[in-house]
This record gives sequence, C-alpha cells and structure tokens, in this order.
Amino acid sequence: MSKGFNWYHFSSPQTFYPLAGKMIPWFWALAALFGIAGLIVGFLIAPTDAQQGEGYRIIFLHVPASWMSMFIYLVMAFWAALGLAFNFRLSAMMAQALAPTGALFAFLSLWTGALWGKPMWGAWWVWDARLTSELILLFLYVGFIALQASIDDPRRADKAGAILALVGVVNVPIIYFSVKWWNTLHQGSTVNIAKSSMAKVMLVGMLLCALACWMYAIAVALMRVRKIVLERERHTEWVKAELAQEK
Amino acid sequence: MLVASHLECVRGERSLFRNLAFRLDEGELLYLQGRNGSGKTSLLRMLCGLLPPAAGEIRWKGETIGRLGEDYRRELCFLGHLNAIKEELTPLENLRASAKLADTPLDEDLALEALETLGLAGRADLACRYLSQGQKRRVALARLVHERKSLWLLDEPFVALDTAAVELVAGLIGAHLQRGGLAVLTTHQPVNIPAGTVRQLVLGSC
Amino acid sequence: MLVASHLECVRGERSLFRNLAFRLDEGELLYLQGRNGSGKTSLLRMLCGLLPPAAGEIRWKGETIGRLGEDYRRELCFLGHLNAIKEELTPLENLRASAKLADTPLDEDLALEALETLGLAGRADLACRYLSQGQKRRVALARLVHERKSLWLLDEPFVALDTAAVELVAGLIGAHLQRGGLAVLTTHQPVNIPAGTVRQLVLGSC
Amino acid sequence: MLNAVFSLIARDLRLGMRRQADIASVLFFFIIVVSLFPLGIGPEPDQLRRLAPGILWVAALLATMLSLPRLFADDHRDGTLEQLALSPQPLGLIVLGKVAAHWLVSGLPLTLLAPVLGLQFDLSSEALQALTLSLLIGTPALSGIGAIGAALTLGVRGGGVLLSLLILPLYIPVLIFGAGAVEATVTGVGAQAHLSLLGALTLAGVFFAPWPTAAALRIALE
Amino acid sequence: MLNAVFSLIARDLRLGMRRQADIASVLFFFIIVVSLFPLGIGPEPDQLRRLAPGILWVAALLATMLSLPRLFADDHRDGTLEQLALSPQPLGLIVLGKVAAHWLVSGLPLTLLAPVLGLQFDLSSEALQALTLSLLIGTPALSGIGAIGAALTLGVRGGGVLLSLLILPLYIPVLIFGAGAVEATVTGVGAQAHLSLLGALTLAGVFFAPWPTAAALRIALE
Ligand code: HEM
Ligand SMILES: Nc1ncnc2c1ncn2[C@@H]1O[C@H](COP(=O)(O)OP(=O)(O)OP(=O)(O)O)[C@@H](O)[C@H]1O
Ligand SMILES: Nc1ncnc2c1ncn2[C@@H]1O[C@H](COP(=O)(O)OP(=O)(O)OP(=O)(O)O)[C@@H](O)[C@H]1O
Ligand SMILES: [Mg+2]
Ligand SMILES: [Mg+2]
Repeated sequence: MSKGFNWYHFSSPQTFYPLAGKMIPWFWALAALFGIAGLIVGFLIAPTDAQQGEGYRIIFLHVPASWMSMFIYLVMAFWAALGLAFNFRLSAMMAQALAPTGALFAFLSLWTGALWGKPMWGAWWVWDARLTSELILLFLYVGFIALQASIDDPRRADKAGAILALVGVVNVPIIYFSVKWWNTLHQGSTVNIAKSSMAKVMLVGMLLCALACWMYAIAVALMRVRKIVLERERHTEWVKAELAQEK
Repeated sequence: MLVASHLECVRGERSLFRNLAFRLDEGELLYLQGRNGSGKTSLLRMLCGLLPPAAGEIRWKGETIGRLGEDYRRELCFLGHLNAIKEELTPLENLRASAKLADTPLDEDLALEALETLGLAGRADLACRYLSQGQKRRVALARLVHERKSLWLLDEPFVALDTAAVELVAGLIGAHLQRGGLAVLTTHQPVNIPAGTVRQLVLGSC
Repeated sequence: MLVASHLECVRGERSLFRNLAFRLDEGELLYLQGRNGSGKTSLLRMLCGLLPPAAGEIRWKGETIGRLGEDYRRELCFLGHLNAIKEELTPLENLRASAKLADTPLDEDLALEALETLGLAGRADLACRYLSQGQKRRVALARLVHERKSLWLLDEPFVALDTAAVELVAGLIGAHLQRGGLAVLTTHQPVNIPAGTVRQLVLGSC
Repeated sequence: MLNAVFSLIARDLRLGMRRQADIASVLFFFIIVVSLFPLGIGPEPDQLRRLAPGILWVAALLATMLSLPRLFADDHRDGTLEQLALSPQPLGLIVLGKVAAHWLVSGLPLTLLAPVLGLQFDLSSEALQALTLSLLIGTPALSGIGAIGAALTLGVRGGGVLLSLLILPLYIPVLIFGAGAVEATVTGVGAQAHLSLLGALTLAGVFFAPWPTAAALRIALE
Repeated sequence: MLNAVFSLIARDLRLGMRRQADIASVLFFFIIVVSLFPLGIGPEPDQLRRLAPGILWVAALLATMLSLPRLFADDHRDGTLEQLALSPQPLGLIVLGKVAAHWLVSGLPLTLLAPVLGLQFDLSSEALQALTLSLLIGTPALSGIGAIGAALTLGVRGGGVLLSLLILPLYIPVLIFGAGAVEATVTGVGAQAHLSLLGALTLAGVFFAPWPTAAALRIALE
C-alpha cells in the first residue's frame, strides 16, 4: 500500500510540478560539468587520428547523439505505454515532453553523420541500413509530434500518440543491430574501437559526452513537462494559485 | 436493468452535464429531451460505450458496461444521426450486411419482409444513392423490425420520415417495449409512443 | 410571379409526377407535401434550375428560368437536405463565405448577430465539426436572417431543430412573406407559419 | 463579381490551411515519391543526376493528379457545390477561382520545394533554375486541365480511375515539355523553346478549361 | 464469430466491385507510375532493366498508400464504423477482415499485374518470378501496417499527410526487402533471405497490427 501510495503521490501533476522545478538546476549543472569534461577529453587529451585527421573528433557528438536518440525513444514509449495502460496523466505528458528532444538528437546524429560521411565515404548520404533506420527514427519522432499536434483533444492525442510510439519501438533494435545484420558502409559497434590504440581515451570522452547529453535531455524534458502541466491543468485551482504566486 | 450514476460529460472544455443518474427497467422507455447541443447524442454514445464518461459509471444488469464488453454489445441496437448505410449497395444488401454483423443473420425473404414493412417494397433493388432522404432513413430503421436486441438506443429516429412512417416506427418501439425491451429515445418531434412507463430526462440548456 | 406548367419529373425509369402546375405570387407560401420519395426534393431542384424537367416549364416574372440564368439565381435562396457548411470552418466563417458567394457580403458584426439570432452565440468560433446535429442545421439556416432574396426554396428546414428553433425559423419565413417574398417549403413536421396565403400542393404517392 | 471569386479563393485557401492535409499531403507525397526512388533504384549519384528531371516532373504530376478527385468532391458531398451553382456568378468564373486556389495549394508549393529536392540529386544550379521555371509555368496547366476531369468524373462510379484515364493523355504533353526543358538545359541546348510551348499549354489550360468544367459540373448536379 | 468477419469481407468486396474505383484506381495508378517513368527518364533498355524492381515496388507501395485514407474514412463518415465498433465481434477481428478485404482489392491485383508490367521492362523470367513472389508475400504487410496509420489519422486535421508521415517509416523495410529480393535474383545472389524477412514482416504486420488499429479506432470514435 505505502509503495503504491508513494507512486500515486509523485505521479500527480500537482506534487510533481514543484519537485521538477527543484531538480532542473541540478541537471543543468551536471550537464555542464560532464559537457566540459567531455570536451576537454575529446579535444585536448585525445590524440589526432592517423587516418582521419582532426575530423574524427565529430565522433564525440555523433555517437552520444545517436545513442540518446534511440534511448529517448525507448523511454518515451515506456511512459506512453504507462499512460495508456493506467491512465496516468503525468506519464503521457512525459512522453510528449521527451519527443522534441529525441527528435533533436536523431537530427543531430543524421547531421553529424552526414558531415562526417562526406570526407569518409565521399557522399553526404547513402541508403544503407543504419542510416535509413536512423532516418526512420527521425520520421517516427516527427510523426509522433505531428499526430499529437493535430488532435485537438489532449486525451485523444495522448492515446493516439501512445499507440504510435509503441508500434514504432520495433525500429530501435533494427537501428542498433543493423550493422550486424546487414553489411553496411557504416562502422560496426564499439568493439572495433576498443581494439584500436586510443580506445580508452576515446571511450571515456564519448561516455562523458553521452552523460552530458543525458543530463541535458532530462533537464530540458523536465522544463517542458512543467510547461505542459501548466497548460493542461490551467483550469484547476492549484495552477491558478501557482501562477498568481509567480506573479 | 440499465443504471447510470453520477455521469458527467465533458466536450472540449465545456461540461455538458454532470451528476446525471437514471434507472431503466424492462419495458420502460427513457425519453431524452433537451435543446440542440444539450448533450443528448453524447449521452447516447456513452450508453453505447463509445464515449467514456468523464466521471460516473453505467451498469447493465449490475455489471459495468466496460467490463461486459461484447456481451453488452450483443444486446444493444444503436441508431445514430447517421444512417450507416452504404450508398452503393441496395437496401436489401445493406440490411442483410448489418444483420450479419449483429450476429442475427437474415434470409432474403425475411429481409424483404422487413423492407416491405417500412414501405420500401419497390426499392429493394435500387442502389441507396437514388433513394430520397426519408427512404434512406427507412432503410436504416428496417433493422428494428427483425433484430431482437433488448436495449434500443435511438437518436432522432423520426428525422426525415413522413407521418405514416413516424407512426409505424413508433409502433415498432411500442411493440419492443411490450416484449419487455428497454429503449432510450431522443426526438424533437411530438410523437405518441404506445408505452407503459415513460421516464423523462431533460438535459440542461447548453 | 413563379409559374410552373405541365411539369414532369422522371427519375430512373419512374415518372414521379406529371402535368404539375402551380402559380405563386408575392407574399405567398407554397407548402409541398407528399410521402417519402414522392418527389418533393426533385421538384425543388427543378425550381432552382438544377434539374431540368422532363417536360413543362418554369417561369419567373414571365421569363423561363433557363433564359434568365444568373438574374434568376440572384433572387434565389435554396436550402437543401445538405447543410452546405464546411466542418473545418467556424460558423462565422461559413456564414460569411456563403454571404459573399451570394453577393451579399456581411460584416463580422452582422454575421455574429445572425448567428446569435439562431442561438449560436457561444459557438461562433468553434469548428462546425464539433457542433451537434441541430447546431449545424442552425448554421445553415443563419443565411435566412440577412440574405434579402425574394424566393426561398426550403427543403425540410426544420429537421434536427428543437422546438424553440422551429418556431424561430417559422417566424423568419413569416417575416419574409410579409415583406412580399415568396417561399416554397417542404416539411413532414406540423409547423405553424404566420403566413397570409398558403397554397398546398400534395405530390402523388410514389 | 470578381469579388465573389476572390472570396471563394480565400475560402478555399483558408480551408486548405485549416485542413493542412490539402497542402501538406500533396507536398509530402511529392517528397516521398522523389526520395523513395533512390531507395528502390540504388544510390549511384551519376545515374540519379541523370534521372532527376524525369523523377521530379513525374512526381509533381502524380502529386497534382492525386489531389484532383477532391477538387469538387468535398463541395459536392456537403452541398456546397449546389450553392456554388446557384450563386449569381457565372459558374465558369467560380471554377476559375477554384482552379486558382488549387494551384496555390498544390502547384505553387511543389514549385517552391522542387529546387530543394533537386539539390538532393546533385543538380547544377542552371538545371535547378530550369526545373523551377518549368514547374512554375507548367503546373497551372495541370490544375486547369485536371479540373475538367474532376468535374466529369464527379460522383461517377469508378471516379478515381476514370479521372486518371481522362486526364493522363492530356498531361503527357506538359510532362514532356516540362522534363524536356530541364534536360535541354543540362545538355546545354537551352530551354527556351520548351518553356514557351509550356506557357502556351498553360494559357490554354487555364482560360479554356473552366467552361467545359462548369458544364460538366451542371450535369453532375442534375 | 468468424462468420460475421467473412460477411464483412464479402460486403467490402461487393462494395469494391460496385464502386470499381477502389480496385481499378489503385491498379491504374500503379500502371501510370510504372509507365510514366520511362517517359520521364528516357528509354535506354539497360538502364530501365536495372531500375525496374525499384520502380515496380515503389509504385506498388505508393498505390497501396493512396488507397489507405479511405480504408476507414468512408465507414466513419456514414456511421458504419460506429456499428462495427458496436457489433458483438472483437473489433480487432473486424479490422483483420477489413485488412483482408483491402488486400484483396489492392495488393492482390497489383501482384497479378506486376509481371505483365515487368515484361515491359524486359525483365528475365526468374526476375519476374521473384518480383511476383515478393509482392505476394510483401503486400499484405502494406495493408496491415497501413491500417494502423489509417486508424490513427481518422478524422484528424491534416489526415492525408499525417498518414503518409506515420506509415512511410514503417513501409521502408518492406520496400527494401521487396526490391532487394528482385535485385538479388537479378544479380544471382538468390532471393531466399530477403523473402523470408519479408514473410516475417508480413506475419507481424497482419497478425499484430489489427490490435493497435482497433484501439486507435475506438479512440477516433470517442
Ligand atoms: C547520416 C549518417 C549516419 C547515421 C544516421 C549514423 C548513425 C549512427 C548510430 C545510430 C550510431 C550508434 C549505434 C551504435 O552504437 O551501435 C552510430 C555510431 C557510430 N557512427 Fe554513425 N551514423 C552516420 C554516419 C557515420 C559516419 C559517416 C561515420 C564515420 C565514418 C560514422 C561512424 C560512427 C561510429 C564510429 C560510431 C560508433 C560505433 C560504436 O562505437 O558503437 N557514422 N552512428
Ligand atoms: N471541442 C469542443 N469544444 C466545445 N464544445 C464542444 C466541443 N465538442 C462538442 N462540443 C459541444 O458539445 C455539444 C454536443 O452535443 P450533442 O451532439 O450531444 O447534442 P445533442 O443534444 O445531440 O444536440 P442535437 O439536438 O442538436 O442533436 C454541442 O453543444 C457542441 O457544441
Ligand atoms: N435511378 C432511379 N431509378 C428509380 N427510382 C429513382 C431513381 N432515382 C431516384 N429515384 C426515386 O425518385 C424519388 C426521389 O424522390 P425525392 O428525393 O424527390 O423525394 P422527396 O419527396 O424529397 O422524399 P423525402 O420526403 O424522403 O425527402 C425516390 O422515390 C427515388 O426512389
Ligand atoms: Mg444529437
Ligand atoms: Mg426530400
């Protein structure tokens, strides 16, 4: 009972709103911290690559962005499913708040990949499995956002979005394993790098950058969730009180 | 048998009604009244299970309709503002298709009989597209002749019907009630239904 | 003013009526009656010029309506079974668009007033898709408040309206007749229209 | 008189905005067709560059054709078409208004989008210019000619196919001169001749087509 | 129970026959897309042969996608969908019936037509076989997956685009394996692997998709 109670307590928008407000600055601070550390490792400590020159440093943005784009989708689908199954108001809002950030990372992954691809493969874009499935991921994010935006009734928008998010989950393993299942132009998974000489430094740099992205994603999502809560609950007493207080 | 309690209906940001409750027993007619936009259609759709109520619950024979699911739908006959007939098909085909869907298949003779009852004898083989407004409504209403469901939810069944047809349909509803059926009805026309108990429910002004 | 002679209507292979004739003068109402499918809608569409009669002719102020063309249409207001409103647009936008098309532009205040007359005050800015059946019909009828056309052809205007709205629209028709307008009306509902001369025309059974 | 026509255009545009589908689905379809081909065909850039004008023009033509069945169908279904036919304006003029609105929500956005998609195919800047110009001149003809087909097939059994059947032969010249203009530029011949033929087609399409269309609409309403 | 579903399929097929448009317009669109490309691209037979699998598959995919918006929209507009949702059968089963009917009037005729069109492109008989087989196996997935999108966008502002936006990402794998199978045959690698992946997609699409579709339909009816 007490466990269940806690859950319901924190999943109520009213209790969550101030809590989120308190957490946001911490996540921003962590994001900055990890970001700076990652940049130092990536740009100052990591040596220049023999074959790829300085250009390879784009990996410190490319890989974290790719990871995050997939991870955020999973989290988003999780919240959406929870909202659909149990009618939790807050979790649907979480899903809605995560989507734009996920889309941003998917876009970044594609963009940095394309930038990198030009010198590496001589083309901005090739239709290989990894690239295509990442593009599909971006489409899924955009579709999710567009679907929610074009349904006026927020309850219906949540449910429809949740169904789409759940259906799209199949794409994530496809992205991840695409390099294994098909032989592609794209680089294989981490193991390849681990064998190379500068693996450790690079891995640390990438992990730091990934952590920074993660913290950033949480901070931004929390901010967005607060906004959504205010908008959706604007007729309730507590929001009116909250807004009056802020003024 | 059909019991609604504490029902609330919210559309957009407008609450159409709240704390609505009624009870309907066998052989009884619930006559829903209210201005345009007062929420009659919305209430009927809630009673069907199409629209989840914002609050409150609806019970059929003591069980909530959400839980009953298909078992509830098997006893239900809903007729909405829309006729649910296909313009490309003939009245006969329309009627037989809807009967099969409701799991009460109908052979051709019975179907023709039902159509005849509704005055469509000469039109059974004409695509519904060519029918007049009232004739289309009659095709939709032909289901009432043969489907033996216990709960009828009728949303303005008399629209576009001429006076003879209105009387006919009123008679069908009366016979249904006599058999121990339940019916919920909305209409803006003054109609005389030969029913035992008629409960009136007036929805608030919009 | 509006004179029809020897009209015949053929739909498919069925002749709905033949040798139909009437004359309608200023301030008069023609009340079309008949069973479902007897050809009321078809006759109204002939009077509009949408459906060419199989035989006979229709004259407006002595001239056949085919010859008059746009000049006839300028004096005409037709309301059919369909509402001719766009579900995506708001009542206000719908009303103003149809007014402009009829060459009787309407500023926003007047349009709002017309909608208010029909009891849509609070709904002027809601997409018509969300309106109830009766409210949609009211939007279509709002044209009658301001359009100053001399001939009204109304095909079951009262469908889906609640009693208050029926009275209101009946009043609008009455006022139109008082101003010297002409009106042709079909309806299956018993309605009391405050008109001077009412001519009845009963179309044969189908 | 023109006032009413402009207001009709405005209404149609507003509807387009409200639905968004009308504009965006044509555009999106265009993007899809154009981007799917590399997926199906294979990504060799040289081959793609050679195919680009054809693919882009075919895609524009298909996208326009797809939006045609709805040109009058929505108005027909909800009774607006009757009201249009009964308005005191000549129906031909009203049709012209609808054609203009149709072009504004389909042909024009396609034209604006085409150079961006052309970039994907690595086209040279002159080729891109020729492409845009040919689409700008040619797409109004697609809307105008298409309206005839849309009106003729209104409410007819099997409307969709019939429409394509009727319209397609009339579209082929537009396609040939349009894609031809781009190819001529690429091969350095100069697109002048193609473009003026295209212009002639458009003038004919836009100013002649509304009258048969209006007649067809009246028949559909009987 | 299954009885009602079969009768639904029969009704949809009869509607398709009555309208003809449903079947023929999809087919005709397919033919148009496939035949227009040589017009736009130029008639070199070698190049055409190379492009054929891609063009045919893209065309089949587009043709299916185009017929999707109407999958539930007609039933929604005339109130039939309410009645379907209120019938005593599980809605998922009813959706399965509608998907089957949709495939029978779109995917199947496409499949039967494809080899004829493939001949036009001078494809070898093995390639034609692989094409037909891949379409036969793959098109049910298109109908099944498409139903989800059609249900999600039912009655939604901007439905048409949204539908393409939602469905397209999910169609891409089908396209890749489908066209891949034909290409693999042409290059002599053997289509086995591609075809079994396609089969898996179809099984998943047809038997998994009706449930989210049914849920989405209930939401649309609220
Ligand atoms: C637009 C094009 C590209 C996209 C969509 C893309 C996508 C991705 C994704 C999703 C991942 C993470 C998956 C995983 O960890 O297994 C990833 C990792 C990676 N990408 Fe890309 N990529 C693109 C272009 C490139 C290019 C051009 C290169 C360099 C030649 C590259 C090199 C890498 C490397 C080295 C990793 C890390 C692999 C690992 O450690 O697991 N990518 N990319
Ligand atoms: N999104 C929305 N925002 C505001 N109001 C809405 C919204 N959707 C629906 N409504 C309102 O909800 C009501 C729906 O009413 P409903 O269709 O149940 O009425 P009704 O009693 O059946 O009317 P009628 O007699 O005209 O059929 C209407 O008043 C409509 O304006
Ligand atoms: N192709 C056709 N073949 C046979 N009969 C047809 C055909 N097209 C129309 N009809 C008949 O023509 C009549 C059309 O009637 P109309 O719509 O004018 O009737 P109405 O008097 O307005 O009826 P309601 O009161 O129901 O609106 C109907 O009886 C219809 O069955
Ligand atoms: Mg109602
Ligand atoms: Mg009528």
